[in-house]
Amino acid sequence: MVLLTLMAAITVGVVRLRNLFGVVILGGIYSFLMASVLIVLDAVDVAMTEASVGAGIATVLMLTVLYLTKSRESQSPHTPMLPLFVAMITAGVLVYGSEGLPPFGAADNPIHKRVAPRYLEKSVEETGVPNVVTSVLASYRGYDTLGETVVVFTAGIGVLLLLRGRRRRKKKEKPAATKGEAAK
Amino acid sequence: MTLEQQLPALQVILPLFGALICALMRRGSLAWGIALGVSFAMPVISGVLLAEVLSNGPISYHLGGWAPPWGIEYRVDTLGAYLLMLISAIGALIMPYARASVAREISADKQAWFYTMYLLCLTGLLGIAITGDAFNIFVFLEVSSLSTYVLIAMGKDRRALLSAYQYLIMGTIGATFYVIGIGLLYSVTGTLNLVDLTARISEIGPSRPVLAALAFLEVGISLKLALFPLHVWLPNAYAYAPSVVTAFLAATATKVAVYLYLRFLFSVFGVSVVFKGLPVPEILLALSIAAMFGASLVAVFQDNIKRMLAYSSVAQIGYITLGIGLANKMGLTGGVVHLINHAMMKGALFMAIGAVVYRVGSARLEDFAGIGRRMPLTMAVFTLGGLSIIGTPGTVGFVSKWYLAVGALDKGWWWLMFLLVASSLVSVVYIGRVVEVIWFRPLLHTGTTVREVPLAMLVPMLLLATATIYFGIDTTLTAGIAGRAVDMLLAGLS
Amino acid sequence: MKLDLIFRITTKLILPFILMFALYVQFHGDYGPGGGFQAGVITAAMVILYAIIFGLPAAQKVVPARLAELMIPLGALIYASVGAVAMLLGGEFLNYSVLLSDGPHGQELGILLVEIGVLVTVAGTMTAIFYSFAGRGR
Amino acid sequence: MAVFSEIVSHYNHWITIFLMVSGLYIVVARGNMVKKLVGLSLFQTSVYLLYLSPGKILGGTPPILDPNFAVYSNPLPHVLMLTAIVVGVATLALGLALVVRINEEYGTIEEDEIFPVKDDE
Repeated sequence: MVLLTLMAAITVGVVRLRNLFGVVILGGIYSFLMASVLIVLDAVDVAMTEASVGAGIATVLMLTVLYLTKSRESQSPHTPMLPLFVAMITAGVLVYGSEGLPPFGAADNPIHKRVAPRYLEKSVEETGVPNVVTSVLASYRGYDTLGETVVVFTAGIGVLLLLRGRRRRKKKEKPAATKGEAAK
Repeated sequence: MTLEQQLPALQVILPLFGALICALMRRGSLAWGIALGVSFAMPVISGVLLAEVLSNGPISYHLGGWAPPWGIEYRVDTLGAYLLMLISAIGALIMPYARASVAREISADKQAWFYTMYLLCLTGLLGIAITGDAFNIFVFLEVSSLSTYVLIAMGKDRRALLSAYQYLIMGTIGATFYVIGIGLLYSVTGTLNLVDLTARISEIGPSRPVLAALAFLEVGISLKLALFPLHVWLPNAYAYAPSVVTAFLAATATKVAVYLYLRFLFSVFGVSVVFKGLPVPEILLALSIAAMFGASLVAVFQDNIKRMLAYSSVAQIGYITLGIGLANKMGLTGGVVHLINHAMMKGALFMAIGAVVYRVGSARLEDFAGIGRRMPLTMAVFTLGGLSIIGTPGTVGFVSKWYLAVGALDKGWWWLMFLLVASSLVSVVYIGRVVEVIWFRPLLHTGTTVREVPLAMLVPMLLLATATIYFGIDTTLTAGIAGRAVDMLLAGLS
Repeated sequence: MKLDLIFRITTKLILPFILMFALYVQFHGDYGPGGGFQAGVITAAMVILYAIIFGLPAAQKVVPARLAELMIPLGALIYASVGAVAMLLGGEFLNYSVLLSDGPHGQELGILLVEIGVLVTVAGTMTAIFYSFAGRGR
Repeated sequence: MAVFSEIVSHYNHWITIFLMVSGLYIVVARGNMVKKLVGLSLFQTSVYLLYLSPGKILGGTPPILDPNFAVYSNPLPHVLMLTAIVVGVATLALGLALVVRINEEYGTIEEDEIFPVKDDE
């Protein structure tokens, strides 16, 4: 609960802060807090991934991009009426929907009754893997994971495709200068 | 298992392998060869699947050998097979056309990866149409979306980057809304398989989480669908993307979103939940009519023809959602048949524009002056496609509008029929403006380079144009299958 | 400068441990938390750390950009090929049970192979993405 | 215990909703492209809580089978969210690449400064 409150506080910080550098760092802290919450929720695999991706890779990439661009956000001249309206509607629907959700933590919620028991009961017998998350990930829903790998592949090739081109010729002319500078 | 039983998996796996191998290629022409081979294999597979489904009912394929709802299921039914056929046919027609156009618009060192992205997009779209698992839809939605962002950003104009960014933001919001909707459904039902979900939701009935999930899914998919007023990303994206990409996306991407819409509204939530007691049809009708008029009127004032056609697409999507909103046999058939009809005519139109861009290097109206004299066949294709957009009898556009009009009359809504005619009149204005310029203005570009495009580009266009006429007269194939798909969708309403 | 030296030596000391940790996460994923994706990210993080401390050219000498680019499709190809082999052996796509005569062992083998595929793609992608951002210069 | 879990369940939902909505708000309201992407990942991250909170069983352990434990939390949401994280970071990387290119072409990453720029072919 403390963690959740801290996360909410950080979100407020992200909304208010105009220094993008600070925003990105707050984002990293947010990810770590999220990872801790996830451990409390028993999702250790997800927590590990969130810590390494959200607080690690994503933050590094963001900082690199800020280095390439600029680190202050300018004051927006719009009044935020429309966005507020959109946000309020979304919140309304969510509150409306979440009222009818099953209670937190009870073992007899439908979510635990329908599909999941089979994984927990049969994982070792059918796949020989005691970490059920791994067996579901790689075998029962292995096709989703293939899709996920393809998403990563798409993003990888996509980024390379976008950041290639005109600059590359420049790099060839004086490779040492551009590369060295960026690595600082 | 026999080869025939493996076909549902092959439908998606083949383009995926194609994409992976293309990524290892250095030379664009080699990658194009692979893409061409894969694209030609696709309609064969989906043709067999369609025939199978029509004669023997839905096909189910258990990925990884795990039975649903534990594993992921591929499920091909009439609607799905119909859509697979549409996507793969368009894909096969575009590939021969792509080579010359891509060579002109994309620099040589990027071509191999361009085809990788194209095949990934194809994989994603086919994957959405075939899968029977709600979360798997999200994964493939992202495969197709991410590759689409990259494809759009490949456009020459620097505004292509901006439109890709805009689409990325909107598309991701849409996808996240979709995930939220699925999450809500999952927490009350405990399953992700679409068939299983359908059964569970009809047990639970319209409880609050289910209704909230419906709202999230609908808004999320509407973003992808470019349903008015969530269409703002579409005109820019289509206008600045490379010509091949525009033609492919215009013909397929929004159609897949419509498919999802149909799937969730009619199958998963069930007609009884959605169309009885909720204002869903009213909202859809109002938005559709707004799209038909609003977007058409904006189209009239565009000087970039690609952009004009993009606005026209938003209007045409309005016709499709109008059919969904009518939710009776004739209206819905009109909407579903318009999926394929619109794909044919927009494909032909954007390919014709791409051909002009290939020769002239611009899609601005003034550059089209008198071009009909130099590129008579291409412009004939454009004119035919335009006539079809207007809904001239004898073209596919007429067929769709006929069904929609009858659907409106079945409900006793005379005014809606008048609105249909009136919106067609608006499209007469914007199509007419271009047709006047290309045939009756004096030639602007007098250089000798402006002539008919290579045969490989011309033939696919002519085929599509012929199809718009053929299926405008003989509707047994398109409307017949659409009718059967609609029977399946409406099964719960009576 | 002195701080710099400390950084460099610490990094050198720490790198083998990061690699070992990545491998542990990769292969211990069956019994504890972890798997191909996490291990891939950790491996990429190692390269990124090296690049930050020693400079991009030095990192690219150890892990050439071309290698990273090659790894991107390679991993996914491994994954999809496992599925295709299962198909050739008469099972459904990605049905690992047909890989070996004994079903559960086939599953274990399949899971091992696809996790390696995930590792290769993820490590390659993250490294390549970092290279192309960092190599962009101002 | 009942009262406690009641509070927890609501608190969970409220925070999730708050995070989600503020993420969405940042995306829609802010003109800075990097900040929009930060907002987008906040928005995506908050979805994890939506999936994982219902998956938790009070008194359960992580779903790694062991003869010493009997009650495990639901593994399926974990798998789904792993996929979602991957998709999120992939989208983020692509978005950042676009931002870098836009910055090079236009010299700014503020939407308000870009949209007035008219460039007709």
